This record gives sequence, structure tokens and C-alpha cells, in this order.
Amino acid sequence: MSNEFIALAVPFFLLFSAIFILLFGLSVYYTKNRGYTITLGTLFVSFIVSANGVGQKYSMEILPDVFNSMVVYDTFSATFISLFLLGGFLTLAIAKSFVDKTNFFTHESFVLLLLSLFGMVVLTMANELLTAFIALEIASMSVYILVGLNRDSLKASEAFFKYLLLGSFSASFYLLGMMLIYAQAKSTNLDAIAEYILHTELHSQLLIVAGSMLIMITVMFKIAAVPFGAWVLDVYEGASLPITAYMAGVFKIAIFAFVLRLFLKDYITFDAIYDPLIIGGALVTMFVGSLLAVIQQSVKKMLAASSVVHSGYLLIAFASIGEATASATSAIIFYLFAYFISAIGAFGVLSYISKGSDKLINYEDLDGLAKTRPIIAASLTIFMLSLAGFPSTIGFIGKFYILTSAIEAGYTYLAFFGVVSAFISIYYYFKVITHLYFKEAGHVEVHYGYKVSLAFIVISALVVLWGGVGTSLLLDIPGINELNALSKYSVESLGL
Amino acid sequence: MQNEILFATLALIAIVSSIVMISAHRPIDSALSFIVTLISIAALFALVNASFLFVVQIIIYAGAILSLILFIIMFLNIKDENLPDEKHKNRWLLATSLIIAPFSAILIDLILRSDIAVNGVSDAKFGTIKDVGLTLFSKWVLPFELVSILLLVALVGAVTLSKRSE
Amino acid sequence: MSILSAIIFLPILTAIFLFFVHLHINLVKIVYMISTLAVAYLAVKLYINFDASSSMQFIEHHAWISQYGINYDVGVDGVSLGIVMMNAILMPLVAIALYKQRDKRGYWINLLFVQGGIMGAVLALDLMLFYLFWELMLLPIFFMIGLFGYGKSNFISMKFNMYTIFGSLMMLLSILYMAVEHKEQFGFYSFALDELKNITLTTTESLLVFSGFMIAFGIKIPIFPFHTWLSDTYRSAPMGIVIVMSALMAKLGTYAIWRFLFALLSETSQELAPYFIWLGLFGLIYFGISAISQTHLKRMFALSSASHLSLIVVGFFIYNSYGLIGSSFFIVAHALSSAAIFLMVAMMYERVQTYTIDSLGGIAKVAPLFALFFSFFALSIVGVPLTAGFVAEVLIILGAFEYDTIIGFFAATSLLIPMLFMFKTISKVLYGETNERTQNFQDLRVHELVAIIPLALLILAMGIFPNYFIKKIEPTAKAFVDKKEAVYYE
Amino acid sequence: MRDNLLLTILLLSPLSSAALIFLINIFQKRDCFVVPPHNDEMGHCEQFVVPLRNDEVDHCEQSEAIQSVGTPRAFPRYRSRHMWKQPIYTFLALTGSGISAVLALYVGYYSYFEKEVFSSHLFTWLSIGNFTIEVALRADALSSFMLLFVAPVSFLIHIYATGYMDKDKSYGRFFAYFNIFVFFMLLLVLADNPIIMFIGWEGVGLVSYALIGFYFKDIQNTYAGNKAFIVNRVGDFGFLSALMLLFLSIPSGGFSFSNIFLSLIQIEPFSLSLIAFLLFVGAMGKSAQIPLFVWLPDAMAGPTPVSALIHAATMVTAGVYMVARFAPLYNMTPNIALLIAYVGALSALFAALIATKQYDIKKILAYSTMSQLGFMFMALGVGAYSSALFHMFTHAFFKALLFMAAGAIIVAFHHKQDIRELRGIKFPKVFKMMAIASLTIVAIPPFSAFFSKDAIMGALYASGHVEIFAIAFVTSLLTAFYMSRMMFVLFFSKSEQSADESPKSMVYPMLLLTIFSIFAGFFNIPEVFGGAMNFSHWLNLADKSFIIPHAKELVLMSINTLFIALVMYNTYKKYAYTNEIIMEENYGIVTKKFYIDEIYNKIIVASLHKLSHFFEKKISNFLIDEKINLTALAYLKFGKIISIAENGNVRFYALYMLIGVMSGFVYLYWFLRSAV
Amino acid sequence: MLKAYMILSILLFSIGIVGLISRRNIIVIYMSIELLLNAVNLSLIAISADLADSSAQVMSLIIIAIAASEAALFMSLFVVLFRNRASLDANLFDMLGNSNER
Repeated sequence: MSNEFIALAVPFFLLFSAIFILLFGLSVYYTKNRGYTITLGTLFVSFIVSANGVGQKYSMEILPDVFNSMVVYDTFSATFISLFLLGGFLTLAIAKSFVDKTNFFTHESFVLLLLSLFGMVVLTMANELLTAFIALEIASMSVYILVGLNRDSLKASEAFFKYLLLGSFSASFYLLGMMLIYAQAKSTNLDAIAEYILHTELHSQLLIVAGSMLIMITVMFKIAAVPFGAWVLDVYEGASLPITAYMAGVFKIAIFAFVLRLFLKDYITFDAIYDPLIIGGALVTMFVGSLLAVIQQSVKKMLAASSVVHSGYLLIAFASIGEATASATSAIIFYLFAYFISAIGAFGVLSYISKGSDKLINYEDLDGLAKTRPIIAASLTIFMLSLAGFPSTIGFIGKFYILTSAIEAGYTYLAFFGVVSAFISIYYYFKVITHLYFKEAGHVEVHYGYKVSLAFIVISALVVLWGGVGTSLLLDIPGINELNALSKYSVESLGL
Repeated sequence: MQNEILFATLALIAIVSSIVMISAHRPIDSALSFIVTLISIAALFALVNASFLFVVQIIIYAGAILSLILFIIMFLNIKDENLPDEKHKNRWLLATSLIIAPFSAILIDLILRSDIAVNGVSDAKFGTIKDVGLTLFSKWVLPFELVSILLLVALVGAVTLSKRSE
Repeated sequence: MSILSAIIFLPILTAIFLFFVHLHINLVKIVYMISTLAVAYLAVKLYINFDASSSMQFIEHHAWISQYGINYDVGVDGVSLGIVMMNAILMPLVAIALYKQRDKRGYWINLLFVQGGIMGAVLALDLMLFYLFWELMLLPIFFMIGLFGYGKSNFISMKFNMYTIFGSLMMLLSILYMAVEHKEQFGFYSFALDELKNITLTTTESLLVFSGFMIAFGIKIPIFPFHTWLSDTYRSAPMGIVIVMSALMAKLGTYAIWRFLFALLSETSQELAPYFIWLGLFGLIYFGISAISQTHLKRMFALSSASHLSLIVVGFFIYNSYGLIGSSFFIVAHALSSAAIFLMVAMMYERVQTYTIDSLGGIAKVAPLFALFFSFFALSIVGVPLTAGFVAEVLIILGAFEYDTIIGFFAATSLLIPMLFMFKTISKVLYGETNERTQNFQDLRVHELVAIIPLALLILAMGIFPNYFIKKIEPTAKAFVDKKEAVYYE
Repeated sequence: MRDNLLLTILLLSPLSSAALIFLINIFQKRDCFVVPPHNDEMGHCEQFVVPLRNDEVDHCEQSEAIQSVGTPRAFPRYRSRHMWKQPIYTFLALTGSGISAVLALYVGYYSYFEKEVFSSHLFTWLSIGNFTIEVALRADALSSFMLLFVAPVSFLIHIYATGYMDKDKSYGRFFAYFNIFVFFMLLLVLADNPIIMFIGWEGVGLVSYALIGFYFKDIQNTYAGNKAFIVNRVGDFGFLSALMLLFLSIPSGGFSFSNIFLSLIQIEPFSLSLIAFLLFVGAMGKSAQIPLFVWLPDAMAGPTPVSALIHAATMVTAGVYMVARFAPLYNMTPNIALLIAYVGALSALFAALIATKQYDIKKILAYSTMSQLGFMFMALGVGAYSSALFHMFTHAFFKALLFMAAGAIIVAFHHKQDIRELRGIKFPKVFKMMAIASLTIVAIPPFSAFFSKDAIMGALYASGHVEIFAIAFVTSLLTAFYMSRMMFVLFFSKSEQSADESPKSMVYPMLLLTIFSIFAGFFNIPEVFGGAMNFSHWLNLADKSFIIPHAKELVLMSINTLFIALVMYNTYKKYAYTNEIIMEENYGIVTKKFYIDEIYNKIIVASLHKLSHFFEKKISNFLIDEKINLTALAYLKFGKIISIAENGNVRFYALYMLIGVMSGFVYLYWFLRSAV
Repeated sequence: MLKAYMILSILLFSIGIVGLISRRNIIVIYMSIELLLNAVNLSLIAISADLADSSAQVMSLIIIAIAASEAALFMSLFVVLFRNRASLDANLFDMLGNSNER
């Protein structure tokens, strides 16, 4: 399969599939199960297709004549596309009972899911600010709607309202920034901007600096960095669990994919300017996030708050990009993968045991789960350990890379604070484990959901473990080394 | 010179009407003053020869979106007692303005200090519908297509959200 | 797979097997026994094959995360051999002694995990591998306290967990810092102990790195002032874990000081040694005196352990061959006696359902065998001649005197301090009138004897013929001291 | 080879018999279910109950009242079924100590007459680098001399104990301990290097602990044991520290005594003094000298044979032995030696003073022991080592005899120990022997102690330390006073109590010891009486030679004896056939033993407890743990404050964003201002 | 001229932000957002005039389209919110906040 084919096939397949479901949903042959199967199939096929592009190093512009070099397809985008296609697939696969049991999850929801993935795919490939913005808007608007899907729920509509309002607000910053950059650099193409920066002095880059920062604010908003991420708790709470998982696991990765490209291409020149800001942001994000996570009563909100903390860790790596480019970037990618699989798993377990109901999973709801459902409890434990960065899980390796890159960049104190925040995070993650194992069950044994969903949860848990200890020495399965090589290739494909 | 005066007038109108928009108590008043803002912005478009955009601004914004807003206001039949009771509105406005002031001041300062070229080229051909259309379909095909998908999303979303649950 | 890997992974794999395959509880115990006995067999084989004339042996090397220079490096030398042996020997004995009391699968699975984790941490020669096992062994302890603990076990397991993880994270930071420094100085990442030795650090850096390590080890041991998790945890933890903690885990902390800190930051360690010697001596006295007023048996023995561990720390930090050999010997000796005494306490709890010292009494009358062994192990903790503890204490005190006379005197107080609480405890527990709790106290049963007698014999053997055991440690110590002097005089 | 075998057997025979006794003792509970041929479970146990004679029942129950061990209360009716084992225990115990006694005599014989030195190397205890500690035994003159009374006296007391402990429930345990004690004592004496000596040293302390707390049903007894061991350990602390210092000062070549003495000159004077002092601290603990004497009176809680053997004849003399052993060292450190003399003098006087006001028969003897040990230390301090050792030799006999006699009285008179209650007992055989022993201790010629004490007095006088001599003189008068007081109160009083005679097993050893008390002095007759000082020559210690004119010595002796006689006469007048003892005031600083125990309790024990509470509550809990918990709580609180900002109002969220934007821009502006 | 346009657009943008944050009426908030977009458009048109390149005009055209799609969502939002709460007060929607939880 040629790379160009993959590059075109994946988004088009998603798009067509979305339109097909949109139309098919109106016909009498439509049942929810069929829609579900088609979506799942689409995601699976497109994942398989895009995974073909992973592993070798290349970079190409797609139809440069037609698209005017606005999208590129390289290992970087291939990796990320595969990642969140997998994420979408896993989310949906685990959320089977949710899809079945809720009546608001109609065929339009599948459409929106696919379209949001389409937006993310384009976002990852975008090499131009406006294209990226539109792609981002496609993705986020779909997600806004997915959040507000449950019209009858006050919480959902409120979450939708907040997310939409603040999202639009932050988007306008993006546009303002883009305008400023365009005013100065006369182009919105990332390569062209980089070229411009390379050949001019700082005094003729003032607006680019300001504009870049405005764009960064949008990004900070999307990744829920403090103080831009105040929405995250409310929206995660209001959204249904699978959607929350989708936002935390998949959407965030897409944003990071774009940010990383932006950073490596343009921002890296302004490293000295932005580093203090990013560092400050990282510190505030980590600590406020952990403060919020510590006090939460419900696991879902705790995970939401902890996703803020994880954004903080990622910001540490972003701060280190200037000084330790290679290790920091691959650290980010690896960490994203680690966080993605753990968060999907954790939210997936929650959605699995909430059986599609709208309730927040409180700590007490997990009491004694280890006795009634040991496998689920063990999986959730593994996810928690991974999120906490406990060794022998993938989360540890991710944290390891990030801290290493921070030290390598000379930000040892940042690594120290990262470690401290990781230490605090032990508390709230282990609290889950405490409730799983040490408390007596208050409720009788229930049958939770589909075996298939369970299987995917277990597989994710195994991946988490394997990502922490995996080595091709023992079994001929790609382990940490290979994952590492993967992130390295994808960074190199950006052509730095 | 004439342009400058015109610009100053229009700018003043835009600013004043937007201030009225954000400070009016009733949404209807806001919407109406917002129309004034939009039209003055459209006029500012025209001032730099962007004739096509002038038209689009008038039609889409002043025409479509604003009437949609008005329609919604009417449709929802918002009465005065449904309006939020904004006791501290002015304080909020003042406080927010104070916070925003450094932001805009810094941006304005940066703009003033920046060396963006002042070409001041105004070609008659430029800004016409043909010119814009050519650029759109030669250089900006992808965003254009993507926007259509965005609109599709918005459409699906609006339908999904607004329909009553059965 | 070589013998060391087998020792590390056999328990872990068995534990995983037991977790997934639901066997009847008796079968679980049998599998546990088979596994631990196999490990014990391997360990004995290791001991026999261990060449007493050289230090690091049975080295095994596999690439793991090659990009960051993280490898699977394991090896054993005279000092780690002792802990390996203890771990291998104690685990089956614990099971023999306690098998009637514990009917939960999780108990045995977690014990196996702990065994594997400790083995891994002891044998690891790569810092990342060490860190992995160091953390890994924490988890089963956490679970055991929470699942099978007494009192506010939730809170305490969490507290213990937080405490120790805080230390480990600081250590992680230090490890990473060293690895990055290695990259900057040599061009590639490395986590191997041998390679990290070569980096040069400024004084401030090495101080910070040192403190990172030291916090981790200090908490695990614990040394003053990181000890506040100790008494609660011991009080609340189930006995299997108490034994593991006092006999193995804490020793691991002191061992790690020697293995990693002294190897990596030799000069800094030597510069800071006086402070840590004084801290250790302070801990020795502090914990000893704190133990006097304890009314809870487990807490008292916990503090007593802490007191002795401080002495071990002193022994390592005085940095001469007497101290080193003494401490390594003490690690083993104290592991034996504290494990034994905690086993006895567990047996006692099973019979009287209390740990309060004041509510006991007169056991010697109704259970002479129990009293005999209990006082024997207590005496071996106190360091009475002909027990292993005596040899170790003498060696450490000797080393301390060689280091400095005043420090020697303070180290020698270890002869006095444990007496202050131990003898009162023996009196109150074993002697005096029986009460309604103790009057039907059943004497030791056969399986308990089977568990305890080997420990007693080992303690005696090590006390009477210490030379046979010390021969295995000596080359390591000698190599170490020679190297230290080479560094010192450079 | 011969030496090896000889010394090993000498050393190990008590240990092995102890081990055998232990093994039999341990499994005694089970034999009820193992041995019997019957199937009937209840019946078979009764088969093994040895029928008791009527007169024995009394005794048995009596000892049951005091002691306990063995079978649980649930089976009281089978309690005497183990009596059949007592002969086995007796046999084993006597064989064990008997073999060593015989061998000790053999060794002593050859050492004395043939000047042979026995040495044996068993195995290497420790070997680090080029320094090794061997487990080696060596019987030179000093060790043989020690053996000569340690082993036989032990044997005699063993025999005595078979009578004393007859029908005791813990008979086996007692003899096991006893034999272990003999083993450790022999190890102490025979050790060729101080480390091994230290093992024996600690070992005897340990067994002493076990034996003091022998009747552990009364927890106070075990506390007395604890006290003994802890105070001893304070001494051991000094001893071990000294050994360590010594060890480090000796250049390589082994740590045997001979090697140590060869290298002494290389040690600098200060550390030599320190070592000497610390060694003496060890001796203080073991030999109950000021200030480490407090355990000895309490140690009388043990059975009387224990007091006789351990706390009179052997263990407490270990300190004297040790100082004598290190004589070359002390000769090089005269200051410390003088200190020893002063401590000895003080202890002697102090103990004698206290003894004058004691009423417990065993306590009187205990203080007297302490006082006599003080005499020995005085002699050691001035350098008259062989005199000290000679006094130790005689002391072993007469003090053991005194204790045994006291034990016989205690057993016969229903465990009364107060001399006021025992007033006027009628116990003729024991009285005779006890009287001889008392005369010996007050140094009436020609009993053995006359010679030994006289040698000490002479040495003290000759050494020129008049104050020490004066103290010694006063003490010897006090000795005369309290001993005769005890004797007169016990036996010379109107109210008459009588009891059965003691069993033969108790009487014969006493008889033997009486003979020794009388005649032991002839081994070392001073030159004044034409003696040849055989012992001194044999021991060949680094004695300082004191030349004192014979005439002067004779005058001294006679004055001394005269005064003693006077004191005894006065005492007779005061106490014999009077009620003086009843009317004595039971308070006063002397009666309360100078409040030493109370002071120790207040200062050391109580403050340790306070300190412990302080550490635990104030430092560990409050200062550290509370603060850590508070930090965690503060974090939670802070989280709640933060959560106020997270109030759910979307406009606030937008405001936060705006603040973020604004601060970012302020930073940016500041940066660009400075950069451009 | 360009700078004047841009300054005007910054001012309008600021006014929009002020309105967005300080008003409680959701419709006004929405109009403020539209004002933000318009402010950006204004600058883009000026840039396009300055550069004589209609790309910027295309951008603003696209931004108008984006605004339209946002408008659609906001309209449906109004409907949903008003249906549920019968009010358009932004302050009323705070049931998800943390302060409610404890």
C-alpha cells in the first residue's frame, strides 16, 4: 500500500462511513447494533490501514498541487492516527453496553464519532494553521455535541453549554493569533512560518511571538492546563462515561499531535521565550490538578482532575523540547501512548461497571469489587498503577522518559516537582485500589456487561503491563524498545 | 484623508455600538446594536475594497445570523422576568475591562512596534468576487472542503440536539 | 535461564499462576511450599557453588531497554548472598508456621510476590532494574496490610505506601540524574552500576543525589527521623508481612546503602559518613529507649528492629572491613532472630488473641517449649554470646572502635539498650501468674517446631562457628575496603 | 592431644549433661502419651504416678506453692509422674560436674607439682584479614588455680542441690542451668583469649539471670534476674569496650593473653589506662562493687544453692580473676590500680555497714560477699594479686558453706529467712559447721581466712596506703560484728524452734567444705609462720613485693585478732539471749541501704521511662508524625480552597482563562521589552 | 491604515471578551463571541488589502462559515437550555461545580 493511498484512504473512509451511517440511519433496515458494528468495523479497518504506515520513516505532502501543501503525511501523523483510531475503537468496543442501553445514542452519534475522528486525522496531518483550525473545530464540535448528547440530562446539557462556550472563546484566541502571525509572516503554512522565523530577527517577529502565544492558549485550553482547564472537571462529569474516556484518551492525543508538530516546526525557535511560561504552566497545572484530584469524591472526577496533572507532566516535556529535543519529543509520544491506553482502560472500566447509566462512579461504588469481579478489579488496579507511574507498567516508562528528558534539558527542579506531584497522585490512585480490595462490598454481585468489552479491558491491561516490562528478548512481541523506536521514527519524520 | 475620517467615524460607531451591545440589559437591544456594529464592520471592509466580503458580511451576518438570533429571541419568547437579574453587571464590566486592559494595551503596543509592511496597495481588481473565488479554489480548496464538513457536523449536531426525544 | 533469574522469577511466576488459576486453598499452600522450597533449594545450591574467594559472581546480562542503556543485570556477592539465603529460607518456614492461620489465597500469592521482589532487588546490578523490584515488592506489602491487617489497616497501608513511595521517587530522581550525567559525560545513557561509578559530579550534585538515595533507603530501614510509619505499620500488618519487613525489607535498605550509595558516591558517602554514623547511633538509642514504654508486642519488636537496623547502618558507614562484615553478618543474624521472634508472636496471637504485653503472663508455666524458644530468640536479639547476634554486634562495635573511640562507646551501648525492654517483656509475657487468657495456652505444635527449630539451629551455628559464614563475605569486604582505600588515598 | 581431650572433656561434660537434661526435660509433657503400654488414656497416666510417702507430700506441695513449670494446671493430678526422672537428672548432673571436678583436680595437680601448662586449640572462631580469634583453651597456673576450687565446689554444691531441690517440679531445669553455668564458668577460666573469656563471662551472667528468676511464678524474682543481668551488662559494656580497644591496639599475631601482654608496652599510656579502667568496669559489674553492686542482694531471690555457687563462690569472683589475669596491664597503670583499691575499700566498708542492719539471712551473706570481694579488690589494687586470689580461694569454701548452711536452715524452717523469726533455732549439725565458717570469715586463727585476710592486711599496710588499710581494718571489725550478730541471734536465744536434720546429700558437702574452710589456709602459710607461700610461687603473678618486718606483721595480726575478739564479745553481750534484735530500729539510712536502690530507680529507671514516653509521644508522634499528617491534611484543605474557584460558573472559568492570558502577555511584554 | 485596522480589531476583540465574561445572558454572550470573530475578520481584510492578496479574504470567508456553524450549535444550545431550565442565565448553570459537591 502506498503511503499516499493510506493518507487519503483513512480520512475518506471515515468520512464516507459517517455519511453512509447518516443516510442508513434513516432507512428501516437500521438498527443500533448494525450502526455500532459498522462504526466499529470502520474504525478497525481504518486502524489496520493506517497502522501500515507506522514503522518506517517517511514524510510527504498529500496532493500538493490540489491542497497547496496544507496537509502532510509522515510517520508522525501515521503513528498518531493509528493511536487514536485504536483509541476510538477501544472506547467504542468497551462501551457496548452504554451504546445498547441509552436511547440518546442514535445513529447521529456514530456519525459524530466518525466525523470527530476524521477531524482529528486531518488535524494530525495539517501543516497549515487554518486547516488545522477547521479540523480542530470539526473534532471539537463533534465532541461538544457528543457531550451534550443526552438532551434530557441537565448535567449533560450544562456540560455541553460550558464546553461549547469556552471552546468557542478559546477558538477565537486561535484565530486572533493566526491573524497576527499571518500579518507578520504573510503565510499560515507552518513551513513558511518556520522559514520566515529563520531568516528574520526578533524585532520583526513580535507579532509571531504574540500570535503563537495566543494559539498556545487554545491548545492549553484543549489539554486542560491550568488556568485554562477549569472546564475539564465539569465537562467530564457531565458527559457520559464513554465520551469522557474518548475525550481524555483520544481527543487529547490528537491535540498533542498537532501541538507537537507546531512546536517542533515553529515554536522551537522561541524556546527561550516560552520556556518560563510552559514551566510555570506545568507547575501550576500539576499542582492544582493534583489538589483537585485529591479532594474528589467520585472516581470519574478524580480521573478528570488527574488528566490535568498528566497534561502538566506533558508540559514538562514540552519545556524540555528546546534543550533535549530528541528525548523530549519521543518522551511525549511515548507518554501519550502510555496515558492513552491507561486512561482509556480506566474510564473504560468505569463505563463498563456503570452499565451505561448516568451516575458518577464514586469510590464507594467500587467497594469490594475485587471479590465479586476480580478480573475487572485487577485491570482497574493495573490502570491506576500505570497512571500513578508505578514501575512495571507503561505509565512508569512514560514518566521515566519525561523525567529523563527534563533532567537532560537541565530542568532538574522541574523533574523534582514532577516527582512530587507523582507522589501526591499516589494517594488518589491508590485510594481506588484501597476501595477495590480492602472494603467490603455493599452490593450484591451483578452481571455488568458484555464479555467482548471485558476482553478489551483485559487486553488493554495486558498492554499496559507489557509496555512496562516488555522486551523482545522473551517473546517475539514488540516491547518497550520497539515502542521507543516508533516514537523516535515519528519524530524524525518531521524532518528536523 | 477622506478615508481616514471615514475610518475614524466607522470605528467609533463600531466601538460604541459594541459597547452598547455588551451593556444593554435586554437581548433585543443587544442584538440591534450588534447589527450596527456588524454593518459598520462591513463598511470598514468596503473601505479597503473588499467588496465581496462586504456583501457576505451584510448578507450572512447582518442578514442571516442576526435574524436567526432575533428569531430565537422571539421564538423562545423570553420575557423580562426570564432575563437574568444582573445586579453587579457594571462592576463586572469594569473589573473585566481592567483585566483586559493590559492585554489589549500590550497587543496594540506590539502592533505599533511591529514592522509589518505598510504597502497600502489597493488594486481595483482586488477584492472582487472573481479574485476571491480564484484564490479560494486554487489555494484554499482543502479548508473550503473541510468547512463543508464542519457545517455538516453543525447540521447533524443541531438536528440531534434540537429534536425532542421520543 | 540461569540460577539467579530462576530465583527471582520462580516465585513471581508461581504467584501469577496462583492468581489466575483458582485452586483450592490447600492446593495453593502446597504450590506455595513447592515453589519456596524450590527457591530454597536453588539458594542453597547457590551458596554451595558460591566461590568464597571472589566477590561478584553468577553475573547475568540481557539487554532490556537498549535505547536508554537499561539492562537486565543480576549478580551476587558475599553481602547479597546473605539476604538471598535469608529470603529463601524464611519463606517456607513462615508458611510452615502460619499455614493453619491463613486461609486466603491472596496471602500466599502476595508472599510469593514479595519474595520475588526482594530477590530481584537484592540481585539487581542495574539501577533501573533495582528500582523496579524495589517498588514492586511494595505492592504486595500494601495489599497484605490492607487485606489482612488489623486496626485501621486502610489508613496504615496507605500511609506506609505513601511514605515509602516518597522515598523511592526521590531515589528515582537521583538515578535519572546520574544516568543523564552519564550521557553527558560519556555520550550514552547507562544505568549499570559499574558504569555509573565513573561519572564525576560536583559537590552539590553529589550531595543532592546522595540525599535522594538516602531518603529512599532511610525510609525503608527506617532511620531517624523517617520512622513514624514503622510502629503503626508493624502493629497493623499481618505477621507474614511483618516478618518480611523486619527480616528482609529493612535489611534491603541497609544493603542498598552499601551496594549503591557506597559504590556510586564513594567520596560523598565517606564525607557524610560521620553524620550518618551519629544519626545511626542516635537511632540506636532513640528507638531502643522508645521501645521501653511500648505496651504492644509488635510495636515493641518493631522499634527494637529499628534500633538494630540503625546499628547496621552504623556498621556500613564506618567503612571498614569489620563494620562491613559485621553489618552483613548482622543482616542475616537479625533476619533470623527477628523473623523467629515475630513468628513466635504470631503463634502467641493465634492462641491468646492479643498483643498487649500487660495482658499476658505465666506462659512459661503452661508452655515451657514456647517459653524456651521465645526467650532464646529474644536473647539472640539482645546479642547474648553463642548466638549470631553477638558475633555481629562484636564485629560492628570493633569496627566502630577502629573508626573512633567515642563512636565505639556509643555503638557498644547496643549491648545495653535492647536489654532494657527485652527483659522486661520476657518477664511480663512468659513469667508471673497465668491469667484467664494464658492459662490454656497450648504449647508449640509439631509444625511450629519444624518452622522454628531450623532458625534456632542456624542462629546457634552462626554464633558458635561464625567463621564458616564470614568466609563467604570476606572477599567482598576486602575488595570493597581495598577499593575504598585506593579512592581515599588518591 | 592429651591436653586437647582433657580440656575439652573438662569443658564439655557439664554442657553435654545439661543438654541431655534439657532434652529429657523438654519432652516430659509428651511422654504421658508416648511411653505407656496401655490403651486406656486416663488410666495409663495414673499408672505412672509415683506413690508419695506422706511426709513427702508436704514438701512437694510446698515447693509447688513457690515454683511452677512443666505440666499445665489442667492436669494437676499427674504432676508427680515425672518423679521417676529425678534420678536420671541427678545422675546426669553429678556425672557432668563430677567429671570436670575430677579433671580439674588432675589439672591442678599437674600444674602445681609438675608446673605443666595445658593448652588446646579447638577451632577458629573468627578470622578477618590477618587477624584471627581462636577458640583455644589454656590451663596455666592461674587457670588451674581457679579450676581447683571452681570445679570441686561446683560439684559439691551440685550434690547439696540434689538434696535441696529434691522433689522440686523443676528439678531437671535447675540442673540443666546449673551445668550450663559450670560450662560457662570453665570457659571463662580456661579461655586463652579475652573474647572467648568474654563469652564465658556473659554466659555465667546469663545463667545467673535464669537462676535468679528460677521461681518465675513470682514476677518479682524475674525482675531481680533482669536487674542482675542488666547491671552485669553495664559492666560487660565496659569489658567489651576495653577488649575492642585492646584488640585494635595489638599488632597482628593473635589475640591470646600471652601475645597481648607482650604487646602492652606498645600501647600509649592514655589508652592503656582507659583499657584498664574499662576492664575494671567489667569486674565491677561481675563482682558487685560500687556502683554496680545493686544486683547482688536482689539476686538472693534464686534458690539457695544458686546463691552459694554463683553469688558467692564462683561467678562473683570472676572479676577478681579477670583483674588478676590482666595483672601485667594493671602493673603498668598504677593510677587505675589505686582506683581499684579505693573502690574495693569503699565497697567493703559500705557492704559491711549495710550488713550490720540486715535481717534477711541471705541478704547478710550477700553483703558480706560483697564486702569480702572488696577486700580482694583492695589487694588487687595495691598489687598483691596472689593474696587476693588466695582470699578468693578460701572465700569460696567458707562462703559456700555459709550459704549452704543458710539454705539448710531455710529449708528446714519453712522458708523463713528473717533472722528475727528464726531466733533461737536448734539445728546442731548445721550450727557447728556454720560456726566454723563464721569464725573463718571473721579471720580467727587458725582458720583459713585468717591467713588469707592477714596477707591482704599486711600487703595493704606495706603498700603505704594507710587510709585503705584503716578502712580494711574497720571493715574486718564490722565483719566480725555482723557475722557474730547473725550467729548469736540465730542460735543463742531463748525461744526454741527445732526441725528435722537436713538430708545427707546436703550435709556431706557441707562437711567437706567445713574441712576445707579450716585447712585451706595451710596452702599458703605466710613466711612469718615458716610457710613457703606455695601458692604465690606457683601462680607466679606479677606481684609487687611488700617487705614487712616479721615482728611488725605479728603485732598487726595480734592487734587485729584482739580487736575482733573484743567486737565478738560485745556482740555476744548485746545479742545473745536478748531481745535486742527485735527492738532495733527498723529504719535509718543504713537499714535502708543508703537508699541506693531508690536513687537508682529515681535517676535511671524512672528517667528512662520518662525519656521513652517523651521520645514516643512528643518526638515521634507529635513532632514528626503529627506534622506529616498535618501536611497531608493541609494539602487536602488547600484542595478544598482551590475547589472554591472551581465553582461551576462558566463565566468564572472564562475569567481564569483571561487572567491566564493576561499574565502570559505581561510576561511576554516584559520579555520582549528586555530582549528587543 | 493596517495598524489602525488591527488596533480597532484588538479593541473590538477586547470588548467582546469583556462582554463574554461579564454578562450573564447567554444570548449576549453568544453575540460577544461573534464579535470576537468579526474583530479577527476585520484585521484579516485589512491585511489582505495591505498585501493585495485575497488569501486573507478567503480566510475571513471561511471564518464566517465557521461562525455560521457555531451559530447553529449555539441556537440549538439555546433551545436545549431554555427547554430544560426556562432561563438563559449563565449563572444558573453551576450544578457541575465543585462547590456543590461538598
